Amino acid sequence: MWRRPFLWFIVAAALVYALYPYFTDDVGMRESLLLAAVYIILASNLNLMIGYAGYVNFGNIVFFGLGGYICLYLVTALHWHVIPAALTGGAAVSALALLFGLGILRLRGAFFALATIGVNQAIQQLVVNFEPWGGATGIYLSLDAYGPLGGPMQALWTTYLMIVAVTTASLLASYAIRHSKFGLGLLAIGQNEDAASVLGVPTPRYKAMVYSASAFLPAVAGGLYFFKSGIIEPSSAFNLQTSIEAIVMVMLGGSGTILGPALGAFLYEELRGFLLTAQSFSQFQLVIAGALLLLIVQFVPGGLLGWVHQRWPRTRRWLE
Amino acid sequence: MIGILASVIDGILIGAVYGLAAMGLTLIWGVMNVINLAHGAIVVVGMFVLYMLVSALGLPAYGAVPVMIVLGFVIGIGLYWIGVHRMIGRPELMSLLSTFALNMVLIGLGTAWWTTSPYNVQVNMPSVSWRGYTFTGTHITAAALAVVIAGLLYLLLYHTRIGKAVRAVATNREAAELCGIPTTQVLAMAFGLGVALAGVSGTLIATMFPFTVLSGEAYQLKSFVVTVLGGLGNPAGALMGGIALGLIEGLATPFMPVSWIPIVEFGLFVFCLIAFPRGIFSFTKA
Amino acid sequence: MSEILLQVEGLEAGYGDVQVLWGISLKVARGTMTTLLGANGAGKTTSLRAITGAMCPRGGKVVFAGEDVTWLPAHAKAARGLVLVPEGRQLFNNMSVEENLEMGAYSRRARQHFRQQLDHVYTMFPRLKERRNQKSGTFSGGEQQMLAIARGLMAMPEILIIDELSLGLAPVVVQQLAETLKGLKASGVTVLLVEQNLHLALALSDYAYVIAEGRPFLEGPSAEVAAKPEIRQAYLGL
Amino acid sequence: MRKAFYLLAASMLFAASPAFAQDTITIGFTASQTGALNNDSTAQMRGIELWRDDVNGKGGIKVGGKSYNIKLVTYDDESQNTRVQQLYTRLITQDKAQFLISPYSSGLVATAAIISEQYGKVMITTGGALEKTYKLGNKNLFQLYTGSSQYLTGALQALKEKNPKPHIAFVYEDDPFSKAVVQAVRDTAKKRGDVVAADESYAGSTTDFSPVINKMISAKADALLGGGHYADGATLARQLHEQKAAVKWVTLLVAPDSQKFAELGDSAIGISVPSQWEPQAAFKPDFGPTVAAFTQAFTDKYKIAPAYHAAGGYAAGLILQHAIEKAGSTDPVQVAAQLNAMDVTTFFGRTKFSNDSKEHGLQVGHDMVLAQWQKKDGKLVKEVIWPKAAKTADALY
Repeated sequence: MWRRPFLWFIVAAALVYALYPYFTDDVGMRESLLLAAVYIILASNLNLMIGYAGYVNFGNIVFFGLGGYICLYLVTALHWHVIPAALTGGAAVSALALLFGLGILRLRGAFFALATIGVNQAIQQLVVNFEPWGGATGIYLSLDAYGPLGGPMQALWTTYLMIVAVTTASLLASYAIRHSKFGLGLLAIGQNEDAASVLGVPTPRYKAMVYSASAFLPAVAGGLYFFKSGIIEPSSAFNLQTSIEAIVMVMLGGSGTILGPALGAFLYEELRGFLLTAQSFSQFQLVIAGALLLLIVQFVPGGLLGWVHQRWPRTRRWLE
Repeated sequence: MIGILASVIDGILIGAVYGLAAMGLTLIWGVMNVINLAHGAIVVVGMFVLYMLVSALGLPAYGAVPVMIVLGFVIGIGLYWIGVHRMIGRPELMSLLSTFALNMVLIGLGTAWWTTSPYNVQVNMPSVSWRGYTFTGTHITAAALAVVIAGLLYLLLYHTRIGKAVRAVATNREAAELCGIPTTQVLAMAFGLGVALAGVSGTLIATMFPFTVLSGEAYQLKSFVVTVLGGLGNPAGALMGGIALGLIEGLATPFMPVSWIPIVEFGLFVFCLIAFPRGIFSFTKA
Repeated sequence: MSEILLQVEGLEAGYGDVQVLWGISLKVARGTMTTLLGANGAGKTTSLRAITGAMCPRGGKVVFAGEDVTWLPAHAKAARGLVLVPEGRQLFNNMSVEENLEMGAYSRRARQHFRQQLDHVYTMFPRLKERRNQKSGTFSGGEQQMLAIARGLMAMPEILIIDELSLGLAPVVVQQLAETLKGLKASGVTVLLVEQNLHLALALSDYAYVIAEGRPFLEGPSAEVAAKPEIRQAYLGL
Repeated sequence: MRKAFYLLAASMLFAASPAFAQDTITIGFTASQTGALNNDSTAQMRGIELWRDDVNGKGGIKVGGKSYNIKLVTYDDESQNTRVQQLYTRLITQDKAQFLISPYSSGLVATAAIISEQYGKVMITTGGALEKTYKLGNKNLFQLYTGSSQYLTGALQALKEKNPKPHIAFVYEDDPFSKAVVQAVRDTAKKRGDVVAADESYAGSTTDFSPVINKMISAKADALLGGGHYADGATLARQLHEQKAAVKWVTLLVAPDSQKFAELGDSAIGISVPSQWEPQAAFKPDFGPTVAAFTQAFTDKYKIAPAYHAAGGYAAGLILQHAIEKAGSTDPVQVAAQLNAMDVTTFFGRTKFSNDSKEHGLQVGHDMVLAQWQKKDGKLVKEVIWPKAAKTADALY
């Protein structure tokens, strides 16, 4: 599969993304890119559910938050290194998702979407009452925790690079799944689940698998992100608003495409960042973002890439 | 023991208002298969309408209720044409996003206008005290009005021509159109009705509690829970679902820390979705 | 021939990228029963949907009672008396019989004659009167078809268009419905009928149109059409 | 026409050019212009802005014989810590903020502190009382407020004076700050053998407190200590009144301190609040405005009397100014050294930071008071009721 030019394009883009702030030494840029990278991870993995399998997961942020909690707990209480801690978080959340998935994936359409909200809220409240994880106070990282990465300053760079690596992995996973039998099965489920099932796609197993797969990288990213932030609280770890914004990003870029969600996440984050810091807009940033979304949904439902593909059908060959 | 009883009564009173809020959501959901994510924002509109009418114009608090019904209906029809009309018949995701965008715009405008500071409308109603426990007049009035409005909605849907048309459109839009029912207008009207209900529930909530521009989200989530308990598109179910939710809250409080209640609520929500996807109180719709 | 009530010229329609109708034309005279015949997938139902506004035609013209109604929405056509009894009955299943009938008479014109029309329909279908408070979802196929026709009649149709009258019904029930249609025609209602059952359709109707692959195939008085050998060809979709 | 446009653009460039910027000291912070913490955060921001106006009005800060104007750069953090780090990084790297003031509320302060520490920027924290933040190894963080463990100590003492055997209900928001405050006072109360009748935390978005209140009534609590921030505190106070809860003593965090609390009318009467500062305070400042002058200036500008968040905002600027002036430099290391050595009294009270490396920057000089809403000549006023030395009225019980 490495013969495909598109893959090299992803890797090259990731390298530029990772190295640009490093060589320009533009730390402000790095912070902004980091947040965008996190959203790309969220949107890209969410796209596996929404774009491929056709299941709207409103509570996708729960993976991110739980991953963050597990990682920070391992780092603070058991003094693990952040990398194994984040990976363990990812694996644990992924396994948990498989378990949950078998239950709530029996639901279809809007009912599934609502159930995911319920799961997110229930888990947030559980964590609020879970004292080993600091309850509502959350977990605070001591500055010593950055020691193994060469102190707080260096740790920021290291986590940035790690998050870009996870972003790249997300895009590659999107690509690999899209071009596998598994991915084909998912697309079939997205088109018509009953028909897919009749044609021999093992729908319950595939759905649980994709739910679990879409949990892994966001959970790892959650671990890295909250490690970098130095603090995790239930309200910011399980923020439903962010979860819904991730859906907006997927739609903005074009759900079901590989690059679309990433593009959407990047643009959305930069736009929100701009509106938030531009004095004349900050009052109306929410209104502008909302109006923009409304226009996209009403008039460009395929998202940016969907629109491009429709306009210039040949681009589909290169970008997928 | 008396404490538990007091909690239960409180739960039923507040539950009736939850039911009213959910009625707006479930009506829209049932009739046009749109989950209105702007529901919470509309509840907030109802709250601020009370604030403006009472604080700025000096109207009596409950005078805001009929005003809100009319205003909510008009706003709802406007929102239908702006954000919902093009989503009818499209995949659910699209209408979810569209109404979510409406939500962002409404919340954003509200934030720019009123900031996110809390507002407070003082409504003086005689309260009922009993063995040290007090049930405030605003709670009792709100619950009573919620039941009355639910009753009126029932009459409208089952005993008027236009209400029957709404049900007909909900059951089979194409057949309704072929019967000569202008279904687009009926959908717009149903949306207006749903918004009016959500708005009125906000008005009633604002007579009881202080509120901010962001208060809507909590009631939106509760409305989801109620809808799932009560079944889709069923106003009577919504009222019962609301009371059930209030009862659960009331009954659970004496036995566990209050911060555990949301876990019970949302756990129950997910369980009900999986176990009774049509709702516990749903009698209609195959 | 008496006054032309419904005239369709060069109607074109389709779904997405697929065009189904390629210029269907027909005329229905007032007081007659006309039938539209064709094989499965020939475009009969699509024709009816395009005529009544259940779907938007892409070209052509529909003139009803002297008025060009091509681009009117279905409910406006129904209000003018161009009424479709859709395939598969399409009743309001969780509403009672009487509520279904009330919905049939939704338009302002029909509403004024609601009581009188209700009596008329109940005399025609006493079975419906007996069960008027029952939900229509609990009915048998034949009863549902009765209700569907009754609901169509409540709209005070100038022309009643019936799609697949006999589909999925027992022969004895079909016979009853055929009698009903005869009665309707006798009482002066204009009918356009789409029917799988060739013999039934030709026996009931005055004039027949046959379409194949979305195009007109042949037409003529029903008795003549019944005698033509090509009719088999059209039915086999050759 | 086009020429005019170029001229305009050029002149705008000049206005923002470094030549101009050299005469200013840039101070950055985020405020919750939107979100749940808006009310308290706005007061804090107003305090800071008033300080800036005062300083610039008097010709700026004098550093080594040269005067610098103060330039504030601020962004909206939406009351959420998601963006705090991005915004503080931006303040440091793009807006070139030389000094930082914290956002409002402990959670956001902890998040911002990581950035200020990473870049070695001095950050004065105001509205970040949680002590945990200062025990993580920060070296450039300086806490203006008395720490969270002290918040309700005074209230407990004042209560015991009125009722030696109180049945206390702790009802508090489940945020880091409120939990830490209550945890500390609950431990004290338990040690002294007081009855804990109820112990309930609630989400900050809670609007319906009747379940909690019913529980308190069932548990026969006669005193309530707790609360959280403005929105929930005001709601709780109102419902306590409406449900005629038979508690004789109510101390809530934060909310009752705001002048807005008076809007609650009779519900406010008797509610007390631990306060970092009250306008009745009689401190003799070593420098800066007197209590009266500050109160007057604030009231003139914003048409509302200042409460402690506003005073805290102003004091944050004042303390920073003092340290910069004494250091004679804007170098963060030298300013930090001045802050470490500082022991001063301003209109805000005494300020001294801990130099213990385990809790560096923790406030150890400042004291809190307990204020209570009372009715005087038909008007609601906030009186200081504790400590006895500072009291302006007797406590209602």
